[in-house]
Amino acid sequence: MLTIALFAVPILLAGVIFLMGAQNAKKLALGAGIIQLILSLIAYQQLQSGTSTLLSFQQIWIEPMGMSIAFNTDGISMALILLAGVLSPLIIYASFNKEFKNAHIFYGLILLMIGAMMGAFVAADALLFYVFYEVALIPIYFIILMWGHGDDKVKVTMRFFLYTLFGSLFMLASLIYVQQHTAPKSFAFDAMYAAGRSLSSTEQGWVFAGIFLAFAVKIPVFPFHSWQPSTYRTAPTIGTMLLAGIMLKMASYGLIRLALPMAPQGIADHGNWAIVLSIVGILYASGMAIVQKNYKLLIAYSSIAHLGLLSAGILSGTEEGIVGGLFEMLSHGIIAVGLFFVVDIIESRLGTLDMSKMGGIREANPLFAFLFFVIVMGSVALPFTSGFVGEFLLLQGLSKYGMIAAGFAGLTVILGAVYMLRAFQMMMLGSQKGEFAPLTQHEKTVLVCVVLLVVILGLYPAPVLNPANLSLQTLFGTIR
Amino acid sequence: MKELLITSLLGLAVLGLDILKLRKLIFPVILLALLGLLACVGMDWGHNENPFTNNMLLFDNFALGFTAVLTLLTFFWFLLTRDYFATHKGQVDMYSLALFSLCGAVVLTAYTNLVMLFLGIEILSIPLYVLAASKKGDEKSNEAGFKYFFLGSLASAILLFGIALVYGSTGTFDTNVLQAALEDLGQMPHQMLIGAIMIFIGFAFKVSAAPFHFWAPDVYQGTPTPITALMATVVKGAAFAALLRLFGGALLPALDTMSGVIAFVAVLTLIVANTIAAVQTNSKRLLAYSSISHAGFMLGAVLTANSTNPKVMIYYVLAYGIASLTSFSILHHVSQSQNDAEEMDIFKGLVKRNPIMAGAMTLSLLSMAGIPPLSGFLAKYFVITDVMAAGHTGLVIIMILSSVIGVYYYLKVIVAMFTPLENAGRIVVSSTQQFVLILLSVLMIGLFFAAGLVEILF
Amino acid sequence: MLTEYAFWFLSFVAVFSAIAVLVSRNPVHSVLYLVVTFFAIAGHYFLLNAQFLAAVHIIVYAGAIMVLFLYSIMMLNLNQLDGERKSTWIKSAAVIASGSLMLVLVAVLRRTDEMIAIAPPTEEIGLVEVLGKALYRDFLLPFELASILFLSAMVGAVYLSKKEVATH
Amino acid sequence: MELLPNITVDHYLYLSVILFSLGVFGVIYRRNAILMFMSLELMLNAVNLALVAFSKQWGDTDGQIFVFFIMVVAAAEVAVGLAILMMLYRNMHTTDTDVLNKMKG
Amino acid sequence: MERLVSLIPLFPLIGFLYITFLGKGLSKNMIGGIASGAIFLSFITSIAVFSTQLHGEHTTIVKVIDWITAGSFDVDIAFIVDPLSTIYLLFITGVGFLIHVYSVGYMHEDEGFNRFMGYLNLFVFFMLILVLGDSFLTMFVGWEGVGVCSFMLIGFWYKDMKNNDAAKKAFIINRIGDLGFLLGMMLIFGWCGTLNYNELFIEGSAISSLSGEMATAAAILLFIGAMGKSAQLPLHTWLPDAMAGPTPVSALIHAATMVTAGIYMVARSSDLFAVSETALQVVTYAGVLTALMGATIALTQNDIKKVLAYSTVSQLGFMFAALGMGAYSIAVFHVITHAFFKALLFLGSGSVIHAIGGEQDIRRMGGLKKYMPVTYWTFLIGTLAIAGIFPFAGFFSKDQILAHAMENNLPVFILLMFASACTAFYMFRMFSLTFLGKFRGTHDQEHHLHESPKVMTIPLIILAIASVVGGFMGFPHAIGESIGIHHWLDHFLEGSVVMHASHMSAATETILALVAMAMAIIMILYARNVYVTKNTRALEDDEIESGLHHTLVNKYWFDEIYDALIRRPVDKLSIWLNKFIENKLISGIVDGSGDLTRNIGGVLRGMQSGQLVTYILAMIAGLIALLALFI
Repeated sequence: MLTIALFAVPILLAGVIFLMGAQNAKKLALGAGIIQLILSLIAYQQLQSGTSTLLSFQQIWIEPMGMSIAFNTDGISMALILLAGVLSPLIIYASFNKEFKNAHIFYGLILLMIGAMMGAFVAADALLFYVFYEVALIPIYFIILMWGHGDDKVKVTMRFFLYTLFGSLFMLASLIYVQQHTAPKSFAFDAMYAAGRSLSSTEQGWVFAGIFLAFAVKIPVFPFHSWQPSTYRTAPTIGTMLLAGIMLKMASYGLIRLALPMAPQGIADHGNWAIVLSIVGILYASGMAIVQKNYKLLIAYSSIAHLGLLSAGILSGTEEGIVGGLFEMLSHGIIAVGLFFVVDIIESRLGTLDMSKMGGIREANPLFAFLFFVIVMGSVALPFTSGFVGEFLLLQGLSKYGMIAAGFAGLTVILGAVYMLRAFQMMMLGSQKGEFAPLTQHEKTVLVCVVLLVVILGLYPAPVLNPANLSLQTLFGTIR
Repeated sequence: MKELLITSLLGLAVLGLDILKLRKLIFPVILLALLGLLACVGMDWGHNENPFTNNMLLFDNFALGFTAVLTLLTFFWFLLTRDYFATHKGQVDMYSLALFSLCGAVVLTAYTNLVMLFLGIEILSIPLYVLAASKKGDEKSNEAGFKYFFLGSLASAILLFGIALVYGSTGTFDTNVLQAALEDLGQMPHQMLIGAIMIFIGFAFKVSAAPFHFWAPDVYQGTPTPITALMATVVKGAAFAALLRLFGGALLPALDTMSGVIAFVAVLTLIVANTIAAVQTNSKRLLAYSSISHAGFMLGAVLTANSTNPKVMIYYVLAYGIASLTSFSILHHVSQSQNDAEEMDIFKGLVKRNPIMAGAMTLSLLSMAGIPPLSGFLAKYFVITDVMAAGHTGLVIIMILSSVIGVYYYLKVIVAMFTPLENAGRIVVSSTQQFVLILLSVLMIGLFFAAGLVEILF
Repeated sequence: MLTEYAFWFLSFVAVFSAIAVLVSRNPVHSVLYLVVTFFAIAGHYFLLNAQFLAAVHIIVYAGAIMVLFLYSIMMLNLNQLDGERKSTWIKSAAVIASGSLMLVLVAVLRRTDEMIAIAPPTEEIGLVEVLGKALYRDFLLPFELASILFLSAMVGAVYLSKKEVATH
Repeated sequence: MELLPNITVDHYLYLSVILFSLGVFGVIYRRNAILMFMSLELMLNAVNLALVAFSKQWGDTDGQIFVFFIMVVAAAEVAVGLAILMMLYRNMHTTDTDVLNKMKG
Repeated sequence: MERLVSLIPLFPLIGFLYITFLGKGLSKNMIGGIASGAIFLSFITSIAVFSTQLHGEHTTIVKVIDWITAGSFDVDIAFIVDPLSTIYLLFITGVGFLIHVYSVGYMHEDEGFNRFMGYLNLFVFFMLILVLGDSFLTMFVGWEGVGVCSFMLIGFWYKDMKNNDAAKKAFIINRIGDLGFLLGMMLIFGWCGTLNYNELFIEGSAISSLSGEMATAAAILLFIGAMGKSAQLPLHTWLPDAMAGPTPVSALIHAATMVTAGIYMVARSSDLFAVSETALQVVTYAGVLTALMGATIALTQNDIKKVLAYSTVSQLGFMFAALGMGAYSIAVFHVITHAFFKALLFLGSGSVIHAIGGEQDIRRMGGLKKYMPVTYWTFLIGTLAIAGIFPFAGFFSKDQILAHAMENNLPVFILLMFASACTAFYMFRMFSLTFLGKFRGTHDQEHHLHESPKVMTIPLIILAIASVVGGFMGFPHAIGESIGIHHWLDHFLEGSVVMHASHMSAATETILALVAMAMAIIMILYARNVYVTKNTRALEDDEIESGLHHTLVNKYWFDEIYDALIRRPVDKLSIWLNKFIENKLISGIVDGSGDLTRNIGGVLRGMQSGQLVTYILAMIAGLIALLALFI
């Protein structure tokens, strides 16, 4: 039941906010976010205590079609639940410096999206996962469409929606294909895993191709990324945070949940192209990030680079890679929120994101520069920041797949430093160019939270890693 | 049998009430009778009886299921078009024609004899030819009526030729006898196959599958929007029910031979409808092409009629019907508020002008686009599952691609609705209308979760 | 022997007058040729022992429908056709389409060799009595339904033909 | 199988095909709505002829009954069709179908 | 007792946190006191820990927290206490403390004083983690940590973009090395299943499952890491630029401690390197070439700190050459003595710069002897130590490297001798130009010349003393035998690193020492002759004519070559990719598919002509087509 509450509560609260009107929408939404956090923590506590009756739920939906309503929370979901639980209130709070028109709709949509994403994380049924995966797309589409900026926002949102939908339909096709080999018909993960593995290697390869196409678009992996920079640029920053922080993690989570256990042989025999694409993506996106002048675009491309590593590490199929992937999702989510919040802060003060027009902010606002610096360091995977734990494990996992692959992927260590430091330098250092208003209390809170999370998770990742390890043992147990 | 009686007598009753100057009673009587019809369906459920019909009709679950769905759609159609017909001079004629048409639809769901099939199609169509042309002073409506009538008759002729060939190779019109004869024979006579193809083409016209779809955009556009809503839902649903009943039953052997042809027609339909819809600027035509594209999907369900029962089709007709009714009726109101313009721009600012309409429209478009958690998603999902099981991979891929294109043009309308517009007046509709729209929206979501019901019933 | 000649004669008349219907410049001529065609077809019905049907055919088609056509032509003042000038591509398309349709139909129907066991042919089927029994017993339901069809056609035709009256 | 001496059902079928194709020709070739109607009637008659022949072949009355219904429907169709045509003529003052292109694309 | 070891990094961490978050209202002296005090406490604790090791305690592992667990991968944050780490602890905290104290004086007037002291503490924290970590991964934590501190301190005066560029360059080049380190670690973990020193080298010998080429690969990858951090060819270019930071930073990070992390790493994994001859060769030659290159460039540099920087590069090369020849303990010995005298020299130069108002060009100095006696004398000691004059510390360590080289690899020996000769020359060139002769700066500067305050000079004096006596750790037989300690460090480190065998007789050793020292003295005298007696002027930049001189002044054009070979191609490629692949090809395909759909739609739409006849034709055509399929 608790599992149900994880996604049902935000959806219900979204309804409440829709009905309450714009008056107190902000505060209500924050309250909902905090409830979400508390629920996530309770779920975590439940998982740790081992009394998992609250954590799974099973109800037949359409039996002959093998569709059921099944939810389960395990260590793998937990990483993502924590991510969403922590980031939800943070992201909502991060939006407090702005007034949005029709605030109740805005925040309602956000909660709706959070609920859908939570649903995807706890689904124990492949079709249900797909449903939540798609549902999450709708609110963010409207958020970007209605509160985004830029002349081409209609075109950009359209491309975003169509592209991701295009990919996910192929995933649906793959899922249906696998489901047809279950007996009795079932979309439950376990049945799907068994059915997937009973397929021949070539079939598995195709199943994987379909699923990967969906996730490659959403993660995004080169060359399926072209929707992403423009979408990030167009979206209101809070939307970008939701996208980069939580939503796109559904795809990498799906890679672990669906692709790996369902088509292990296919990935091993015919999945090399996916790893190659992921790695090429790291280098390519880094190159793109190096030449960007707009800070937000730079962050967008840097995201692609990091997520390329994420995808490659997970696809290596090693435990280090997968656990690292899970942790990196958490870490990248938090860091992305931090980096995009910086966008918001700067944009609200300078009115531009062109880095060549910035500079000297550190002199004007040392605290801001310091906090930003820690987040940047998290992004370049400095040890004792969360970024390091994830990226190291990913590389470690990838190295078991192949040292050459790890070598190329590892170039992100260098290139990441190149573009992130360049950005930091252009924006923060040098002599002061103009006024830069001090951080408001609210901005300070958000940034400090992000920084604390980055550092604490970097120092002590065990609470996330341990349950993930345990569940992964079980998952791999069923696979082998 | 009760179902057929109710619908036909209801048509007469409407005319009678008019003569008796009891106009005020007409609307409630229709609604009550339709509800009664639904109740009858409930009573007859599972009985499989055909008394008094001399093997002409069989109200089995297939027939009752489709009858219920079509009746339900008609019920909502009456509610949604109340405002339009309330001021219409030919209200009574229109209502009785629509009910006669429903009568034909009921026949089409239950026929067990090709004579009934033919009569059903004509009873379904002839009132609609009139309804399409019912805006007498409007050249577009005239043109629509004429095109619909003429091409419909042509299709009927082809259908008839097909029936003649089928009769020629077996000597019977009774589908049960036909089926038994085919089973005895163990193979399909060639002449009968040709007949089957021509019958299929007759249906392909009715359901507007390419390349027999050309009438649809023009007719949908020219016809008064409330009538279009009826055409796109009840008529199409009935035609598919009839097609499925024939090709999933008596002509099942032909289906195996023809599956390539049907898949090809489905692919062509999907490509034509979606690509043209992608370049439409007229919202009514856009919905027409969208309707054609759904025919492509439903053909997929026909294709696999041998491996499944009608629940996929029933669910599709219901899900698509609800969404389509909603969107056409909203289009009608929006268009009416802007001097009957039909360009996409009329939807601008709808979210401010009437949020309930905007919400219902968004849901219905998304449902038609196949986005979960709306019933349209499951409908498409069921079809794709079956088509894939039948091994038509190419069709699956085209279906996926066309879904994507579909989302593109549905989103164009949605974008328009959410584009702010200066000085836009509110669109006021009666609270009943609003209530029905909300009800339909709830159904769109509810049917997604209650899809199991369809399973339980069949 | 006689019937064979009759078949060929009637067929020739039917096809010839049908062509005449299609190519006549004057619509009235077309109507008249069509009547001829119908008579030829009625003749076929006689040959095929469908005497009652032949009679009905003449009454309905030649008597009712064609009169209706003629009446329309008169009313619409179409007795000489203005500008029935089809572009050549339509002309050739018509020829090609109908020609190939005919060829294809003939081609596909040539293979109708395997026939299902034949019931002994009776001469009785065309008689009024037999037909009447079938129509009012076996086909009672469709017969009744036909009335619905007529009713709807009537309502529709009346509605469409009604002049819009300003006062209501 | 011979329906008449030396005349098989195929003869009638081919005759029916020819008449049907001629109807198709007329439908395409003529652009006056009334003449197109007439071509359509020709097609229906072709079907009728085939049905009657089949009826004779099978010794079954059902085929003739079907023809009867086709006539019924044809009559109804003509009634509605001509009503629509009249209305069209009232509005457009022509029965030329080439002018019917208000809607396209 | 070993439990205390956790406190050692804790003090500087607390210092850093306190200064950063609570230090706002405190006076500068107070901040200085806290920062220095934290390091001093670490130093005291280190001595305590050291003494346990001195009394023969075994290697001890002290676990702090669980860190990363994933599948079979399991690494904790834990500290290792063994001779190698304790000896490093001692000089890091010791020298670190002195430099902290010095900084209080040096940075007193700077507005970023608090920040500076905080960073320094943080740096020491990470350096201690680096040294104390019980696994490669923990070392990597410190490794990266010091890198960031180095970045922050090089770019300490962030308003000047040149400093920031230098900082960025340092960080990025270090990152190149770090990638090697990472990959090396991964290779080791992949084959051995662990990254703990204890399991790899000390108690277990998991490293032995890494054989042949894999061992070579792992060793070389690790060494790439060391190259980055310790500024070895070809990753050395950042270190001279790093002089943009405040002088105490140069002393602490870029001379005494951080840059020797590479030596620590190689020494730590001596068991691995010992397996692979090829890897050792690579290390040797990288070291020798670096030593030569650094020494030759230093000959022509005119920035006092740049000279010292290249000198550092060169000395690090000496150390690596020693490592490559298997003399791990000697390398560590040189690290320690180098820490003393190089820190001394940097601090001395800082004192000079401080006095002369920020001027760093030795062509604008001269005759400072009379203004700054303490600095002069201590600087002289440092110079003599680095030049390898008996009995200063540098003499012993450098001499042992040379001796070992002579024993093992004659070409290397000759090259190192040459580098050593250069060292003596450039150091005295600088010394002479700075302290001797007449002052060449402006009057204004001359007017303000003054000796530095006590807080700066006292560390100088202490370091000078250490530079004098530091050699005791590695007295050779010839000297040591008489006083009872010879090769003390070798014996002490025996448990931690692989030992080299020396077969050299005491006599040969003595002769070698004498030759080397004689050469050094000759070079010193020659330098004195050129720059004091003859009073030759160092050439201004635009007066340079000879090609060789040009090459040296421009540091063998390394920066330019890298620019042309790596940076610009990467930039160009990225711009090209952005322009054509990203914005044309990929977007083109994505948007193109949409356009294609619409184009198809447009064409098909044309068929929907509105004409009834086309519709009929289409229907008939469809009919014909479907029927034709079944002929």
